[in-house]
Amino acid sequence: MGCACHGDGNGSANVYRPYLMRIERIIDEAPAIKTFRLVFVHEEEGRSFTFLAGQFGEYGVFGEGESTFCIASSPTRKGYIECTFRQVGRVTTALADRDVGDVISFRGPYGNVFPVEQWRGKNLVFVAGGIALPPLRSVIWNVLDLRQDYGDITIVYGARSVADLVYKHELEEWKARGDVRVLTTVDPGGQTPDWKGEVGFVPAVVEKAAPSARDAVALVCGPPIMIKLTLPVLEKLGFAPDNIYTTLENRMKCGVGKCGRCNVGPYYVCKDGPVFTFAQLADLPPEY
Amino acid sequence: MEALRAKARELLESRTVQVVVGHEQGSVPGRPRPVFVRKIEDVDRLVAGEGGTINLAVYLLKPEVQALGRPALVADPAALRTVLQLASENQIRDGALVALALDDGRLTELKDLAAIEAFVAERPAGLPAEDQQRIAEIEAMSREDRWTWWLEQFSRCLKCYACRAACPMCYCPRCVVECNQPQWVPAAAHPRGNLEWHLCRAMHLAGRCVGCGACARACPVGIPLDLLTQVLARQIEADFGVRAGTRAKADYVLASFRTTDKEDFIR
Amino acid sequence: MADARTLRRESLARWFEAIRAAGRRILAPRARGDTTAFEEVTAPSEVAMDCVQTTLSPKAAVFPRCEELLRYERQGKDLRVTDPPLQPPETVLFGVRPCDAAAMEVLDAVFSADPPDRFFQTRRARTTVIAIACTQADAACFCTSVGLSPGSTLGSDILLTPTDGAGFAADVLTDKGRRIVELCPEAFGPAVAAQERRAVLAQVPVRFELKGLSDRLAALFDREELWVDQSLRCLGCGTCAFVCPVCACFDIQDEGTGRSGARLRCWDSCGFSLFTLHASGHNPRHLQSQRWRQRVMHKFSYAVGRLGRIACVGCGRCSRACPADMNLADHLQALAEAK
Amino acid sequence: MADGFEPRLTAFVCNWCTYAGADLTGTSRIRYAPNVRIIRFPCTGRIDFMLILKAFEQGADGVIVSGCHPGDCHYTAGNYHARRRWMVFRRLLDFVGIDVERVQFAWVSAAEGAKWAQLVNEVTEKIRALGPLEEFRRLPMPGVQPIEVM
Repeated sequence: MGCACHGDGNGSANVYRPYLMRIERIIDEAPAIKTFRLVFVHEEEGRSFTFLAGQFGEYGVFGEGESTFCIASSPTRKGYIECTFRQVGRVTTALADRDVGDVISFRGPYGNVFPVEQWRGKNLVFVAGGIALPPLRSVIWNVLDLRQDYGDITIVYGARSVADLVYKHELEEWKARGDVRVLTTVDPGGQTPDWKGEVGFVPAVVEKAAPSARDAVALVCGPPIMIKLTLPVLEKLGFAPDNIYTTLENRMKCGVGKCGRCNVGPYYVCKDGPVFTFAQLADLPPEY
Repeated sequence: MEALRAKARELLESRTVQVVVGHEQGSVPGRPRPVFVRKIEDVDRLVAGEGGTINLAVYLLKPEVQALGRPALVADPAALRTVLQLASENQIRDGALVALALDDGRLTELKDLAAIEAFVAERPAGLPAEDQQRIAEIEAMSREDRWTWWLEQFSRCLKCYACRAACPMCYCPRCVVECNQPQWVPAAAHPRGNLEWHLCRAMHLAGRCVGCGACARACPVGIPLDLLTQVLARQIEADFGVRAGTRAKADYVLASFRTTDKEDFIR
Repeated sequence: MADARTLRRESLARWFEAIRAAGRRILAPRARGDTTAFEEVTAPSEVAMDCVQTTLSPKAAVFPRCEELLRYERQGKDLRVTDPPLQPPETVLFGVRPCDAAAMEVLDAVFSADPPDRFFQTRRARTTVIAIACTQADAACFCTSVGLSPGSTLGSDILLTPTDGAGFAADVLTDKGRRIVELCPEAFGPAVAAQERRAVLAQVPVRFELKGLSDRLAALFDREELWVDQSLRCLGCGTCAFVCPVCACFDIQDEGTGRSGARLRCWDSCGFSLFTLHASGHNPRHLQSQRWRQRVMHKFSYAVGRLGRIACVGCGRCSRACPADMNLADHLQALAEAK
Repeated sequence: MADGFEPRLTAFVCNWCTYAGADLTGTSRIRYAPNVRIIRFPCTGRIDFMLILKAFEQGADGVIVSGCHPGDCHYTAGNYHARRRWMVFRRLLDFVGIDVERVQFAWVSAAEGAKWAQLVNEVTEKIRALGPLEEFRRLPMPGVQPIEVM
């Protein structure tokens, strides 16, 4: 984080000092869910800022606090970062009140990454539920921007109802491409008359899609119940636990492995995670 | 002590209760600590409660203790007053517990709230002389000195909330200090945040505090918190003729009124 | 490297004056009612020399209960964020017990790990630890069970060991310590024979077997009834974490108006339910027994992997201050021996 | 007190009586001290005691809390509850050494425009005599005074 307003000469930089980010674009994804596109107020910070898919940050409104979301944009897209959040608490309510042009605070990038580099040449299966698509979306655009380096890509994404689907336009964009297999679904009863996608829970749609596990990696993010029911399906298809990745959602404050909040078993999710394989999660206490 | 252990054994054997909440020998001699006796052979761990710092009634609303089943509560007069106040706030149903009143060595089994009410009525709990003395000393100070004195006390507060944890009347599932929309009471432990926390706590206990003193005994930095609630308890009794923990059926004093309430400061 | 000397008790006052004259504040155990805490003192007479252990630990000198991480100010559309003035005074912590001195090392490991925490490091660099070996201990002490002792030097810049003659054997252990000694060299004399010191140190019985404890605890993780039983009387306050010299968990809270304010760091405790409560209402540790298990596992099992040592120095403060007498040594002994 | 000190007052008033009374003061062209900032509540029963502390914290030197006379409450009993709350809270403020003269409780009906003006004027002069609420100002305020508590 090298820039004038970060280190002030006497010793190490203030790790709690955020970047100032201006909101360039706001998209209302779904009821109470928004996506911000953020650009650096200080350009030189933007130029030297780098991150990788899977990393997260602490987004804040001064006077209200900070909140933890992943960086939802792909590292291949320069000059901005995006985040998607649901308005549930004090900070997200304050964020949701912001307008284009307002300045918010951002600390990051924190945490480890999806090993996208090592997956070159492999087939990728993305399974997401509800508002858990953002962490995977960062990986999806990352691989789609380098499409030729990767094998088959399957995306299974579901939400409670059509209105709850996030990144609706991008889902259409992905479907329109010939080189990606996209199955979107809504829970039974969540469909609208002109809904052309699947109807059913995500685990069932994954079973129906039955992506081959040969030389493939799966990424699964969603509510605990969806994960609990999707894992057996993937394992039946031949995916080994150390080949199924996810990101953990823990309450966080510092994001730099000091405040103790995200300590689960031997790991600090903000430093050793949030990306874990299900093999790693197996020996973690069920405290996330 | 034998009477208590015998009664506990009898209640457990007859399955009248599933757990006896009492005191056992602690790691520091003369300071017994809470114990939850469920097995007959553990009955002999029960000792008298003198020197204990905890009001055992605080465990009546703790989920893990409620999960153990119907309790017998070894109770000193303060704990009995707490049971009545909790009952008057609909937190305890009649018959939800058996009270084993221990008062200077004598054991009395109180099977229902009416029995507890009668027992408490025979032991009117005046403010201990030592507390009256401390309150008098503070009230004798000038206003500025009182402010300086209390602010020095509050500035030592760590916001560890031991006062809230030890108080049987502080049973809100989510306390006001844990709500942040709005952040009504500052979370930080600076003097202003501590002042507002302790004033808010005292007001939320007005007319509800039974004067067991557990909050002051639990405070690691020794702030005399019980004085705040006791001053209000005395004022409420003088103004509204109501004292907490005396009846199982009573209105919350700040949610009821008399058209004839007298005051001398409203223009 | 330690250079051994003696320090006569009556020259303490002169040493204090020299330290204060050099612009350093002295924090030492000071009695206040029946609690003791590290507060500024001007002379040795104000120091509660005979207290076994202070109620509050000296960690506040390097990790205050509340401090500003940054300030913000809004004029119209633009926003100015500044670092708060971080000018902690040079501080001498006098009368620290060896367990608290060792605790400083654990705090170092947490806060100086990458990325280093500038606030802690600035204060730590300006803090000199002068420990006094323990000649008496009480039932709550268990430093010998965690690899320390009433006379250990870990984390101290100077260790004073009371000798039966009216003075101390002074081991000057670091340059920092030497600089403080040199402020008043005439207060010190030549070294005294080593064996004379050991006789004076307190006897602290070992309460549980440390070797293999962290694996043992990991194996007991799923024994729900064990953890529930142990924590039935725990009320869920933050006293144990706030009096602990090693607990470094903190909360970040913003305070102020839309126009100006600060982002504050405040002490926090894994004993509170809010510690892990998600905005969605999900709480991975919603029961007090789970939080008690986290406190034990974090300090005695997880910390071994992260910091290379357990995150407890056996000072016994949590047991002394706990309203419900949750005695950590008793509980660990029970866990170490659990079938 | 310090010359040129203009006390800042906050008034928590109930909508049905005192707010209407203050409105009547205006429509009757009665001038009164402009030091008061009026905040409207549905009823005095809704005025939380913490609001008074928050007012002091945000820079008020004095607080006026006023509503319907007992018996006139639009919600029948709001002011009766408020009266008990004020009696207890005032005792607490006094015990911890906050100057209760800086908090003035009153009943002002919708017809008492003159009483409202007189009330505000008198309280303003009383607070001017008492001076600014230094005690609260010195408490650490984030971003204003350094907050470092050992």
